[in-house]
Amino acid sequence: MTDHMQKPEIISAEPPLNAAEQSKAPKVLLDVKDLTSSYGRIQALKGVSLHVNVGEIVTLVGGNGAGKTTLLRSISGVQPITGGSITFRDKDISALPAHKRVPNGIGQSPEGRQIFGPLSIEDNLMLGAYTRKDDLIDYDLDRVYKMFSILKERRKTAAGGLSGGQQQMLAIGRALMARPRLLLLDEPSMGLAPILVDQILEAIASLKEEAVTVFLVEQNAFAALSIADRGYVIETGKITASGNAKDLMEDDAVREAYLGV
Amino acid sequence: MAELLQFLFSGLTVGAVYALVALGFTIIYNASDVVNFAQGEFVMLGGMVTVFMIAAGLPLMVAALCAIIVAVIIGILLHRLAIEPARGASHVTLIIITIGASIFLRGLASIVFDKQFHSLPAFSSDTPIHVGGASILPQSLWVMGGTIVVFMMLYFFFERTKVGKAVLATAANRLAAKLVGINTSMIMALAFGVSAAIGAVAGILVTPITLTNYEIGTLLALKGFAAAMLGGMGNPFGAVVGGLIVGLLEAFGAGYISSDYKDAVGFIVILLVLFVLPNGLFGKSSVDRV
Amino acid sequence: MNFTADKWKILAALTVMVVALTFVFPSSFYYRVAALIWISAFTVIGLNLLMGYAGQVSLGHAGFFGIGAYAVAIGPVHLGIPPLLSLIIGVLLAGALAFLIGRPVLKLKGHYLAVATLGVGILISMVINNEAQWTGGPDGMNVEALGIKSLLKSMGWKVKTAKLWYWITGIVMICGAWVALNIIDSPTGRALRAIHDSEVAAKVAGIDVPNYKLLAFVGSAMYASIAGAMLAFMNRFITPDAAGFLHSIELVTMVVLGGMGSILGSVVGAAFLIILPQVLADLQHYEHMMLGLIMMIFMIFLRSGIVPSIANKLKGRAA
Amino acid sequence: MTLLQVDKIGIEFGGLKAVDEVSFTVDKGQIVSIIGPNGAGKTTLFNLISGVYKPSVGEVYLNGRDVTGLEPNELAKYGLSRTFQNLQIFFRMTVIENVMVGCHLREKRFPFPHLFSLPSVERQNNQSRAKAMQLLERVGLAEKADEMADSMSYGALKRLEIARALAAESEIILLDEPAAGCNPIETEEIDNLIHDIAHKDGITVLLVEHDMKLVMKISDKIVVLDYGKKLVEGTAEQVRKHPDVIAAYLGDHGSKEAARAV
Amino acid sequence: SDTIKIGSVLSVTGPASFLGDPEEKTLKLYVDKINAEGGIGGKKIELIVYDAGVDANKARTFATRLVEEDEVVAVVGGSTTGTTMAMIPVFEEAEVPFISLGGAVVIVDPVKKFTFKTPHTDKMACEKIFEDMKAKGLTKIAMISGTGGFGKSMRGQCLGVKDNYGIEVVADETYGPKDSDMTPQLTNIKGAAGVQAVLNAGFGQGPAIVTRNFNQIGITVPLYQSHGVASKKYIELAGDAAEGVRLPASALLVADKLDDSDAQKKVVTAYKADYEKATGQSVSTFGGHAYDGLYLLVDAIKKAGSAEPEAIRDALEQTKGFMGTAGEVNMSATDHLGLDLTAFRMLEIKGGDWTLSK
Ligand SMILES: Nc1ncnc2c1ncn2[C@@H]1O[C@H](COP(=O)(O)OP(=O)(O)OP(=O)(O)O)[C@@H](O)[C@H]1O
Ligand SMILES: Nc1ncnc2c1ncn2[C@@H]1O[C@H](COP(=O)(O)OP(=O)(O)OP(=O)(O)O)[C@@H](O)[C@H]1O
Ligand SMILES: [Mg+2]
Ligand SMILES: [Mg+2]
Repeated sequence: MTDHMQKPEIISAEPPLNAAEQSKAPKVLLDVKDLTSSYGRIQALKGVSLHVNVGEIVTLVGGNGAGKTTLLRSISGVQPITGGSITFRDKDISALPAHKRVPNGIGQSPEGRQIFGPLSIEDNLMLGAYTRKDDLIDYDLDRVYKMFSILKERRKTAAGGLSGGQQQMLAIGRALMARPRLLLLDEPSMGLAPILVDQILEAIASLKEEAVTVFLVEQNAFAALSIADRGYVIETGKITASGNAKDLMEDDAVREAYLGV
Repeated sequence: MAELLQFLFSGLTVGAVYALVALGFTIIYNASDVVNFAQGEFVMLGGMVTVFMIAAGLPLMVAALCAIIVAVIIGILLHRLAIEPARGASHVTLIIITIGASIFLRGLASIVFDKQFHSLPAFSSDTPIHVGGASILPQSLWVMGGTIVVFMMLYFFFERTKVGKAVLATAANRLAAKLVGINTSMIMALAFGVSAAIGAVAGILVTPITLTNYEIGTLLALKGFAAAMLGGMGNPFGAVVGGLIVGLLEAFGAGYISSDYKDAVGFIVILLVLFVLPNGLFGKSSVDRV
Repeated sequence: MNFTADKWKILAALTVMVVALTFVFPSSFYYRVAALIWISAFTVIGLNLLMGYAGQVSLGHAGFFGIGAYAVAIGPVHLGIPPLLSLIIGVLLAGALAFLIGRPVLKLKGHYLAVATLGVGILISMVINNEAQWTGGPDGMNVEALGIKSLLKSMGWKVKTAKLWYWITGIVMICGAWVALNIIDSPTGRALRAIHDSEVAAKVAGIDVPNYKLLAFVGSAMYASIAGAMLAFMNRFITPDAAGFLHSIELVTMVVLGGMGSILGSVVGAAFLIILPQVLADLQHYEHMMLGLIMMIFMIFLRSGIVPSIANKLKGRAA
Repeated sequence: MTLLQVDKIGIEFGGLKAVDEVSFTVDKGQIVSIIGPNGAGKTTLFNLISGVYKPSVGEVYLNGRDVTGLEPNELAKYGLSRTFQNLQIFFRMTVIENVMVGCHLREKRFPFPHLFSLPSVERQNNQSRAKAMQLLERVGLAEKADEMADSMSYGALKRLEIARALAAESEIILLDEPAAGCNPIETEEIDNLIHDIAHKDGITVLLVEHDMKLVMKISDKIVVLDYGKKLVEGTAEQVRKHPDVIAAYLGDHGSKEAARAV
Repeated sequence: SDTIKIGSVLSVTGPASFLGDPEEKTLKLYVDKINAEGGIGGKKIELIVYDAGVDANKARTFATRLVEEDEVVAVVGGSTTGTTMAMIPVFEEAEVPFISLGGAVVIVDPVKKFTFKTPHTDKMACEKIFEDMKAKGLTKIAMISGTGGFGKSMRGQCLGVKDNYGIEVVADETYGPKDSDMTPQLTNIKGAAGVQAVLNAGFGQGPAIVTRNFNQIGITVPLYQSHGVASKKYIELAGDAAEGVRLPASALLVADKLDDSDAQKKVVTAYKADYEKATGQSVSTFGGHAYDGLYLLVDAIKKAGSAEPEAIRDALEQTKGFMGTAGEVNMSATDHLGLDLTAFRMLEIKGGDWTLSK
């Protein structure tokens, strides 16, 4: 699988970064300010601020219940926010309904996979490209199939029958089918065999040189940080540390709490 | 022999009626897993509006068109004003809302129209076609034709179109549907609109045979629902087969067993089938892994 | 969730209501309407064990209601069985029938279960409609008195029929609520509620899922049949629509309106659908429109049922 | 002595041999891990052993008793319990009630007293509640005991399932990816928990997990599946060095992880 | 009080709404009329109508409400036998005169002190039809009846009296109140040996569909409908198929065709005109029954010179020579209906209209 990951392929809807954009970089793609969100009376996000620059890979680490999923859901617009703002490509999208954020370029592979069980695997992937009109869809389908050959073998069968890990692959593939500018990944390696964890992380890393920006939630914090440019640490709904990925990996507190080494 | 043939014709006629009504259930169901108890009222509206438009002097086809439009508008309103506001409510809640809607629409019809029975002129001719000692009304053929057309359109919609898939996706996983950019509430509105249209078409086609009044919907919906479940909910082909089977069972039940218990025959068979095939004749068994 | 505390609160509330109302009711018409509410509430409490706890819908419970009602009608008239004995026989019949069909029917899920129970209910009402020589057919039949009134009279105690049945149905309803409330916080109750959420997990926990579903089904059928008998005795006359499909729908609507799994909700839901038509009756032709409208509005704004929704709102305020 | 014996068990789904004549045994008190690529058949194997699916071939023996194709609740009686890869939580219940359901088989189940909440029921509830509370403390959810289960995060729910499975006081417990969605630290905790389950409570553990560090560290035996077939069976040492296993499953990341374990 | 409160519980909606609907319209129409003309002895009538559908239990509740809350002095209506039977005990206990519009004979047989009724009984309809058949020498007949209250009751009555007329029923089929195709049943009738005539007991849309199917599968023997077919609507719905159908009905349907000597002519033509003008719908005998009920009551109150329930009841029982749409009513302590067979006319449908068959 690694072989075909080598040759760079355009998967962002935007033209490859040209000099002009390079010079403008780092341009802020996503900017979250004092975001708060709650479930009934439980406040899950207590004023989260962070930003993601164009072309970056940013990783978010945090323990169970810290609010990672809630944050990602808020960015995609499927989780109501109670305060703060979300700015994407210099537009405030806080009030934009979820389905309008996708064509804007926000794609997500959600926690717990959330595949369309009764539909065939191929339908699942094609629905990933639901908002797209361009003619590269088949091409992208093909490359997702290349990335996860099992999905191709089973493409006519109902996705609900897939194994946990296979469903995880499908969820990631479906997110890629949207050709997002910003790809939100909620624990993409969950339930994947070790050998695939490498490949997924490689794949994510390689998205970088294809101008896809990635915001990554990963329990496999060590591996995640090692491919990331920057990282944030979230604890009970607040950002408690942030910085250059390398530095975070050095930071004792972080190693102590999340890397376990 | 002639008897058997006559029973067959009767069964097919009634069955086609049920099938047409059953088809109306599939779209809303496929978009939301909700059984729309107001479906019968769409059928009623199709018939009643046409009747009164004709009374107002419009030609049949124009009147029919108006009826379909009226039904669609009401369908979409029903979604906008009653289903959409209850977004995120459980299925039972939504189902009760549709029950409320059906009571409301019946009441409305009894005021806007009247409580009497009405008929429509047969589309082509009234003179029965005789075959082998049995006879069938041309209108029955219209109903069967309509059933086939609606079926093929639905089949194409779900199997071949992107929006069709989006409808299925919305029912399968609302959250994921939003995450891939599907405007789920648009999809639901569409589902209600189309269901209403199908219902209205059914109403228009069957009225010359079944006659119509403001309350006709309840029973048709009941039979249509049973038929849809027999065939496998959400599956247009199942809806058609289910409808025809129920119709035939009633006809042969009345002919050979007892006209008192002909409806019983239908339900007994439905029960027996479900005991063997818990998802109906053609329903997909849902694979949810644990 | 502190069930025992809730339990006594609810039972107290119901008892106070039943007693207090008698002080404000001006005429036996009110007693009759209230009695009808208690009867429906009792049915709905039973149905809630099945729908609200175990999560199994039934669109056929009016059928069991009808069995109870016609048992006490047919027993004395055609078979010379004393009313009270007929009642017991009727309840056992309903239970037995539920037991027999329950196993295969409850294997079904969701809407398929709905249509199967619907079919069962319709078959029952069809028999009642057609076997006129026993049931009087669609025009219904008279029911012999239970005899309590005359008993009291002989004890020199005259009561109006409406009042008498107000008390009987009220007390029976409270007992029904008590039992239902007992179940919810017992191993049985947890088993039923577990089935509602995940059958496979329930099985793995050692719960015999088919048996517990059957238990709830039979239990709720018996509730319904007792209620049917009470209605027949109170009206001294019964028609098949008591067993009809529309009545089944009405019962399910009461469950959901009041609140799935909420016993207090069962009473509220019943009261809602029985009082409303009386209130709207003055609107004449707009009655049904309004009924439908109000149902929709309540479901939209109190979507988890009247009682649970309001309870949540209050909790929300409390915190 | 062997507690669980799986003998040439298999099942197909539309021609696809999800599990293909797999055999192995688990001794009392052991921790045995099943690993293998995604779709290798691990969860299906669990489903076969725990009665969720009926095997088309082969037998399962528990304590020497043939339990092939029994319903899960039957198996529960014979002392088998499990957790699920795809969470199966009772969302309409509180956290502690979820665990109390796990106590079902240890409770007095005859419904009659429940109808009239005879004193015995009260006692019963208190017992179960107390037991459930202990278990919640063990998995670190004690303070969430009275919250509704649907308000828990994914990782918390994973641990809730373990507590519920433990409540059955079964002889053997099947854990399907208990550490999924846990960060290394949380995985440590799970690691210790499983260790205690096996070595303190003496409950036999059958484990499916992709976290090699965890697996290699605590497994007495490892069975590797691939395409529904048993690829290798052996100790952590043997397995992690096995070229086929590395090629099919571990990759270098996995190997590294595995190496860190020992 | 300065008004006379009259109550009514009707099946305005539901499967029997084609009874309750015209009944309600009629009551409202004439109460307004009477009040406009100054009411009864200066007192205005206050009409209270409740809709119970066909739900007997609901009807009983409304009956209680009329007695307890509205304290009416008399009640007209109860559209169906079922709702009527459920209400009778309430009114008997409260001693409020009750004029039912239900069809079956059980309502007034045995006679109950406070219960009266205006429509011909289904028994009478059977007798009228069998008379006609006998006269035409038709002895072997087939019956097809609705399974609704009306059809089932009438079927029972007809089977009860058939022997008095030497009628033999060689085929006996039924259909559901809402069925939309009766060809199977009719096919069986067609197949039955020696059928000389077919009798359809039922009301609502059923008879119209029976008539259509009857003609569709080409049965040639005479078709008799019951008095349940009681308005032009039937002819409209059944279309050409209705040609030649015979049925017993009140003079109302043929008001304009009665010869002027006919004692009923005046009342029926007047009512027909009023009703059709007010509602724009073709007149039905059901509405007529309500008319009769209301005016029986009004007469009784006038005669009694008091609006006391007891007095009204006694006056009602005294009713003699009252000319209503259903015929001349002569009540007695033993007869709370007061109609005889002469009130029934045998009609035949010719040229899409009713005609008196001689
Ligand atoms: N549906 C819900 N209702 C109420 N509270 C919720 C709900 N979902 C999550 N929470 C709470 O919000 C907080 C954040 O949950 P979230 O799922 O975002 O955590 P997370 O960082 O994704 O955890 P994990 O790593 O386990 O996935 C937790 O305390 C959780 O209990
Ligand atoms: N109910 C089912 N319907 C169809 N296919 C199924 C079903 N259950 C399992 N399969 C197939 O059997 C194979 C094994 O699935 P299983 O879930 O056991 O894999 P696994 O080893 O648990 O994988 P993972 O590590 O991703 O959880 C997969 O290819 C899956 O698609
Ligand atoms: Mg999460
Ligand atoms: Mg698995």
